Amino acid sequence: MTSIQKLSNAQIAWRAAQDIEDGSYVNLGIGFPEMIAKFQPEGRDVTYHTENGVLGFGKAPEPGEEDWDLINAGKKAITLDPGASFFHHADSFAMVRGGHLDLAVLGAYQVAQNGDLANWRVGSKGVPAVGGAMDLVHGAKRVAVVTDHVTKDGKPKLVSACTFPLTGVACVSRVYTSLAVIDIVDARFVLREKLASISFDELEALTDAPLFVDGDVADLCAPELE
Amino acid sequence: MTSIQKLSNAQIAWRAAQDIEDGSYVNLGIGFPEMIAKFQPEGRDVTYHTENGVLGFGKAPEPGEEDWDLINAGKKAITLDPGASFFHHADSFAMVRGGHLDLAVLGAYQVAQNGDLANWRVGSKGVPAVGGAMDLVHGAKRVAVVTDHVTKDGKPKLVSACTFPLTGVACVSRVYTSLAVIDIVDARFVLREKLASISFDELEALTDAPLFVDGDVADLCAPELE
Amino acid sequence: MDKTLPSLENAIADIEDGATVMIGGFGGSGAPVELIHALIDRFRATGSPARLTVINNNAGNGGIGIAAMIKAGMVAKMICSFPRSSNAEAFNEKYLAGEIDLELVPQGTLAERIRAAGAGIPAFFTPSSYGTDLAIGKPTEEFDGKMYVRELWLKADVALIKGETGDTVGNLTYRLAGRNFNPLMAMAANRTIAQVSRLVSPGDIHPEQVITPGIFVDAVVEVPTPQQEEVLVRAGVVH
Amino acid sequence: MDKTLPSLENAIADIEDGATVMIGGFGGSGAPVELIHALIDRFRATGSPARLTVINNNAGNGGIGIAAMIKAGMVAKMICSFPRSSNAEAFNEKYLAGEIDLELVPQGTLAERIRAAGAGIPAFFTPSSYGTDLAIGKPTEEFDGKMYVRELWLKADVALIKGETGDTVGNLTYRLAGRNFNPLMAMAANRTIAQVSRLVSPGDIHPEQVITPGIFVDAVVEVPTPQQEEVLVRAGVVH
Repeated sequence: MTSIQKLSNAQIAWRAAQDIEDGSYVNLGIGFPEMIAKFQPEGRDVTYHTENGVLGFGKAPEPGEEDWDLINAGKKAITLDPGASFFHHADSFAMVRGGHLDLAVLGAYQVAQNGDLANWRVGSKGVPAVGGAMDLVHGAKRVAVVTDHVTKDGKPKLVSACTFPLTGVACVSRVYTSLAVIDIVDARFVLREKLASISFDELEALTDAPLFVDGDVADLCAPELE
Repeated sequence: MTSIQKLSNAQIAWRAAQDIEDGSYVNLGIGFPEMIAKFQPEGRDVTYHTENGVLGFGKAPEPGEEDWDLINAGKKAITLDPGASFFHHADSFAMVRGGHLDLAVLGAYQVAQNGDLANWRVGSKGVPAVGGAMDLVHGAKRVAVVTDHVTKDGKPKLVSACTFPLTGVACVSRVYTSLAVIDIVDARFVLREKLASISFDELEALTDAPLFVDGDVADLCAPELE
Repeated sequence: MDKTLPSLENAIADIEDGATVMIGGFGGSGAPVELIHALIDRFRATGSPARLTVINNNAGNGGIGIAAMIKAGMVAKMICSFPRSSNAEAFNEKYLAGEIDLELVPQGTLAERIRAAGAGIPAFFTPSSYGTDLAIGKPTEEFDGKMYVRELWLKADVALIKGETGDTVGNLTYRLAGRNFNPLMAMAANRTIAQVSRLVSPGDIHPEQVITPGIFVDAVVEVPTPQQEEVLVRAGVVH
Repeated sequence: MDKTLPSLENAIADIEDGATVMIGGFGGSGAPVELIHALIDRFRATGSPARLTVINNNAGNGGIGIAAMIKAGMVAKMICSFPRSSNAEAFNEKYLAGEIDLELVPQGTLAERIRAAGAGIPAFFTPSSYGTDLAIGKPTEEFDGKMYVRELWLKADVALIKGETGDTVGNLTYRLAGRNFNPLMAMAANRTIAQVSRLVSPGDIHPEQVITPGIFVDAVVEVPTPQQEEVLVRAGVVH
């Protein structure tokens, strides 16, 4: 790994993928989180769930091979792995709310130190759309977030309290950012890993809430990815 | 039809069967009500539902031909008609509570003039068992009862208020008895048909609540049945 | 009990002004495009049915299906979870102009409210939306140390759904992920109208493989080679 | 993610004293007889698991299955809708002697409470039992002019279920009316153990024909020629 200023989205997704456990059932949110599946480590058997009623889907089909009745929640064409199943929307969200998923990974506009998540709208303008996000933050055994550490104009996305409309209350347990891996424990941000190239003070300056340390802080590493 | 003192159970079932409409979905309670299917009039297309997850079952199999994985709620072996389907218990009771059945016919210990039904236990002794009765009395578009008009020791089963534990409140709309056909309208027993051999006063004396007449009272007729 | 109808026009003829209409599908998969277009054609010819409330996960895409209904001006309100799509201009324009109402419902809550209506369950508690703007005004309660929001059933006058194989008594199967909301909506509407790609006789669908039992379906119309909504959108088709 | 286990003994080995155990089946159809008997054998050999709460529609019949569990003295409480059968002496004797507890639940409410547990719904309203002895102490409320009773979810530590075909990742189908409570219990227990009559590879069950998706199943044991409970009862078999 070369010295970098911050991780790319692909690198954040790669890092999140390293924590997906063998044998787990996982839902990856629409957009950025979907990228995590590409980096699933070799030898791990992971079953992916999508809200629109598919369990056990695989890679995207080759261009031209799409069957548009076979899509994921992001309306992207998918393929099936052996052992896949179809079910209706109520059964699909029974899986979500009923505690049957091991992990859900979502994107974020803001994550608060108590685990509150804001990821569905940034204000009261425009057309609101929520999809399955408010369901996914409840029920999955672990809810993680992948996000840039700051907004495009440099404002912290890890905050003391969310200012954008909430998706869920005290629901996030781990955040993978472009600079760090941070757990949420007892309503505090606990730093687990950070890029070697950034100091603790620099990181905290980019975070709108105190960072705590509990044990070792490892170097956040990810391979070069195109 | 010869003059008789009272209808047999088979004749009560026959009378109830005459009112089952073409194209209807029907649940017949365990025991006596199940007999109604035998008398379904020719040319009517009726689909029978049973609580344990079968729609569209037909006659009992020949003795020796039973498959004990294919039973009705009374644990009797059944066969399937073309167009039958299987589903789990929650879907089965969705059909019941959700207003999808046109008719449910149940037995009774007592029916009150306001439509209250008591049919699951006669006191607090012994082993109680409720099954699906408390669900069936809700949701079906019409709930009817088949019953002898009086108990074995001559006490009225159509009462001003039930003394046995209730199965449901104000749920019965028609009662087929061994002596009469009685509707429940605005919390009153309204006589529709009675055996020609019994007078109105005699019938009312065997009923523990006033009988009302609203329009014609027809003769209750049923063929001789063995 | 033959529930087949001879034509799409026939199937949608009784839908009234002001009706609440559930429409199956998730994005383009499982969307009953032909039933929707028959409804639009009737509206264009007669002015009815107007002022509809439409329940779907989305709010239309491109120039066909629900988007075309909205563009035609026959939709007063959408109840959905995600009124955004690749080409959601039809809804966006009406919404931003204040010409269409929106009830936004989390996707799992939308599914469960529809299922509850079909199952005779008037209300239930869900953790989804607790503490958010979408729970404002709704009762909340704690169970086993966690907070939940009470939601009500969601019924409709009519459901338009798309099955793959259907028999004449209304038993249905679905194609791939085209299942989604279709079986739930079939349970929740006073009148459920299914278009099926293949019409068969009772008994031709194995009883263990029926997904929607016929009791939930009122009318079946065969549409042998149905259009796929996503394919139409990508081709830029406008109805 | 191979969920198959080599033996029935192995599958039921971790069930603890005092556990709540859901057991699939309705009467004799769909009852996982071999799993139940393996559990009884373990109890006879080791004294565990004892003091179980068992959830089933019934309370055993004859001298096998749940009736044999009760007779063996390993059941402290039954939660069921209909503890009566042709030969329900095992339960009746213990109940009338005050040696076993009974929670009687209307059949549809039992099914819905189990489904609610699997679906993350802590409470819901049903019309069933309103105004009866079985609603005493439960909150009631009016919706759209009709009265309803609030019921709570019903969870379990373990579910023992019977599938027809199962693959190694836990996808299941069921035989005829043997489906009944089995798919619901699979959703509602911390650990779901399925005996299947035919074990196949992932992909051998068509994805559209899976009834219980593997996510709900933790362990699969093949029992190639399972006994049918009703047949055993009629033959007077005693375990």
